[in-house]
Amino acid sequence: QGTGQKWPLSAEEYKRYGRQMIVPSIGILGQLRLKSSSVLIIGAGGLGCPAAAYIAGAGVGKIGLVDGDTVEVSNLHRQILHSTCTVGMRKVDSAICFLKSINPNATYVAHPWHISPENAQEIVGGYDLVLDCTDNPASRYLISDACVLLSKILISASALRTDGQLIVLNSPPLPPGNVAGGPCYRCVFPKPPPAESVLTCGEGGILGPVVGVMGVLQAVETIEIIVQGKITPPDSTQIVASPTNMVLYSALGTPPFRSVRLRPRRPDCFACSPDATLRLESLKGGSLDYALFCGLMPAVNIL
Amino acid sequence: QGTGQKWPLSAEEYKRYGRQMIVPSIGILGQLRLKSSSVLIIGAGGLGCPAAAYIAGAGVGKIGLVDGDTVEVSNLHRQILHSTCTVGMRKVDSAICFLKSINPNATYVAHPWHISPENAQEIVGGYDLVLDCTDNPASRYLISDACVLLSKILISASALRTDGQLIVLNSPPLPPGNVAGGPCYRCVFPKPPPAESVLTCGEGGILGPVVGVMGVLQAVETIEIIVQGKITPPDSTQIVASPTNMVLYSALGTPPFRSVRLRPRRPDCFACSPDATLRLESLKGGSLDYALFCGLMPAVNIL
Amino acid sequence: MAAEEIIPVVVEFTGGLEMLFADQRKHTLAVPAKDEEGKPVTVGWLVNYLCEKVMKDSRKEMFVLDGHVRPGILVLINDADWELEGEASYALQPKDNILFVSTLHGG
Amino acid sequence: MAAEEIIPVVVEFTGGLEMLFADQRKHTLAVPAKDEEGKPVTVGWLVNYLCEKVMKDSRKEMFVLDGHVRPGILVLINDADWELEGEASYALQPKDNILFVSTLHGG
Ligand SMILES: [Zn+2]
Ligand SMILES: [Zn+2]
Repeated sequence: QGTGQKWPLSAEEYKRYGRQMIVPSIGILGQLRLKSSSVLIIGAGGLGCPAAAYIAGAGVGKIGLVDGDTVEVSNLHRQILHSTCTVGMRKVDSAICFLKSINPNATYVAHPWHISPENAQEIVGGYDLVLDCTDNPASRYLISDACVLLSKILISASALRTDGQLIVLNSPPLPPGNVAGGPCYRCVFPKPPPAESVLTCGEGGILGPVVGVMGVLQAVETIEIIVQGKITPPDSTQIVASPTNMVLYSALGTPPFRSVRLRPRRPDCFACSPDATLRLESLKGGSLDYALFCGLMPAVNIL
Repeated sequence: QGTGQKWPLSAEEYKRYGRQMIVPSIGILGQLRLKSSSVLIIGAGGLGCPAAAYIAGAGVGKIGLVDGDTVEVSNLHRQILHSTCTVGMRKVDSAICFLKSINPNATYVAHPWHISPENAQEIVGGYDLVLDCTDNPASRYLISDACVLLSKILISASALRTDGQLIVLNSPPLPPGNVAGGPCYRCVFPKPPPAESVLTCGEGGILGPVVGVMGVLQAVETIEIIVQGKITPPDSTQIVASPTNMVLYSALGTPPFRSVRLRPRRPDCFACSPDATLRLESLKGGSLDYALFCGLMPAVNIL
Repeated sequence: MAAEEIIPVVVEFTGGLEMLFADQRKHTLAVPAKDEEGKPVTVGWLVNYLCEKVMKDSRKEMFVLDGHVRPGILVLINDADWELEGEASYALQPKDNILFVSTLHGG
Repeated sequence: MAAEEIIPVVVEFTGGLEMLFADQRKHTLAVPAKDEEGKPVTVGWLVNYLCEKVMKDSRKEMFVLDGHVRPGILVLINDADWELEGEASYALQPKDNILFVSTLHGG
């Protein structure tokens, strides 16, 4: 548009994305929205790997990956972007190497460290939409706070053993204090669970495709949100808040899937309510200790 | 057991599969069952790719892939085992190359042709369990017939646009005529749909992660069935047939997932009823024309 | 009987069938409790009603063929295959959910 | 009233909570309609009942902490967050489905 180009996409792009562009809910407009959008995937593990593969495949223009870990053999059964020969490599590098082979058209950005109160604003601020693919409560509260402060939709998933959970938070991504915005992680879980009740995949175990299903579902939500033009906070006067749902998956359950309806923004939420005192400065200044809040020690290693 | 080995798995295997072995429903017994089992994946496309990745990751001992196609650019947004540099390569070879990098411990078998009435018995007969990851009705009826005749559980999935479907057929895999066996594809769909009502992903379009979710769900079912020891047809006198469910997925639906209860084996089923006249010889002898049955021409290219 | 009795039912379409029904997946309908002959209305009656009164698409044969729901469409009554419930002869009950699913073949 | 009135409810656990309840995800219970003081029983009453009568695991603090459902557990009444329904004070109705979900953190 305005550049004098006859076709908005290259011939290679028409070929590559043709099968998805003819889906009525996508179309050429949806494909262009995907191309001009940027997505941040925090965690390049069991959730982040499959989510990234399909988000890259779909033609998102810029994809950032945040992870400070290196690939281990015990990751391979579920973290499908990594392979036996990338064991020992930084996860973000191993993942981006693979993503480039799937789709060289995107820009990939490696953030080879864990998300922390100090770096959250700078990293999250550079993207349109955020996926929480991490594995501990401290990160989840931090990422949610950053998304509220920076008005980003947050697609949050988690899994353990044969169960998985998915929620789209802060959607629509209206500023704190606007009751028509979607609830944040603190609205749903105002208090962190006691540390002794929290199991990681290393402790509780995880079935590879169970976390895989949740990661791929995050990719579906990402694409739908982008093609529907929902990443830009809309004119808030026109918004009717629609209920936020959580998808519960139990591989051994009958039925395996269930959707439940969550509450709207909490009127006294620490992060997103009219009275919220959370500020970007308090994040960056280190006055919030997420690890301590979640009862975890040592603080630095967890975030 | 009996071989004098102290540990049934190698140190590398304990490391690689540790996270899944500590899941209560898997354990060491489940891991050994996975290792000693063989799985056939028919179709190395949008369903077969993610299914194969997680089945290989989980430690299944032998994995066969059936596909006569070569990789095209239009596949890449959803067929995550293939990459820009394997365009033009046979899909089975491209996929196996990737699977070996995820997990070199398994035996991978390439069947670089489409499934046909002539080759179905030989191919399917070599595996414990079958995944239907194909994309047309003629193949689906053929694969179901072969699984009924050879007493294999069939995990069948399909997807189009933003919808997906999953059924586990012929489970338990009892011989034709045994009413306690699970229904086959013909029990659920005795007549094929009119050819003009059938859309392929090329015609109707497909959202990559939607078919991805269905393929990963096939992997979950595969692992659960193997670890629960269900691939061996049990003593049929002890069986109480449990209802067969179909999982319906609509990415745009509220709720996105729904489980519906299907009928048991059909008393007059062409393939699995006491009066069924279907035989392995009739398959191999070419007396069944699946393409014609499904109203499709030309016959040979479709299967 | 003073007023004609009405049965509220929910009809849903998926697997692409919704495209034949104005792209709407869920239809909340109020159908008469009795047919023209005074008999309780059945799912078979509902299929005809949908085809004649609700469906705007002209491709009727994509939904009904030779007087029956076309092959490749599953009919679920309250999430169970209608063959478990008496098929077309099942008499509609208030609040029933009738789901029509077109089988998918892509992969 | 001759016989004590009974309310049938279904209680479900997921996200690992089922491990505290004999590894059973779904419990079909019949609870008295009134509590000791003759008031209609609430979800709050049910939580106590589950903790004292149904749960065999000794780690009560994994379910109830300081008299409340522990942080990190969502309570759903008929698939809606109980905070939409009055939380612990919600009075149980026959056939209610009460779901307890432990939040997962793995990824
Ligand atoms: Zn909030
Ligand atoms: Zn059959």
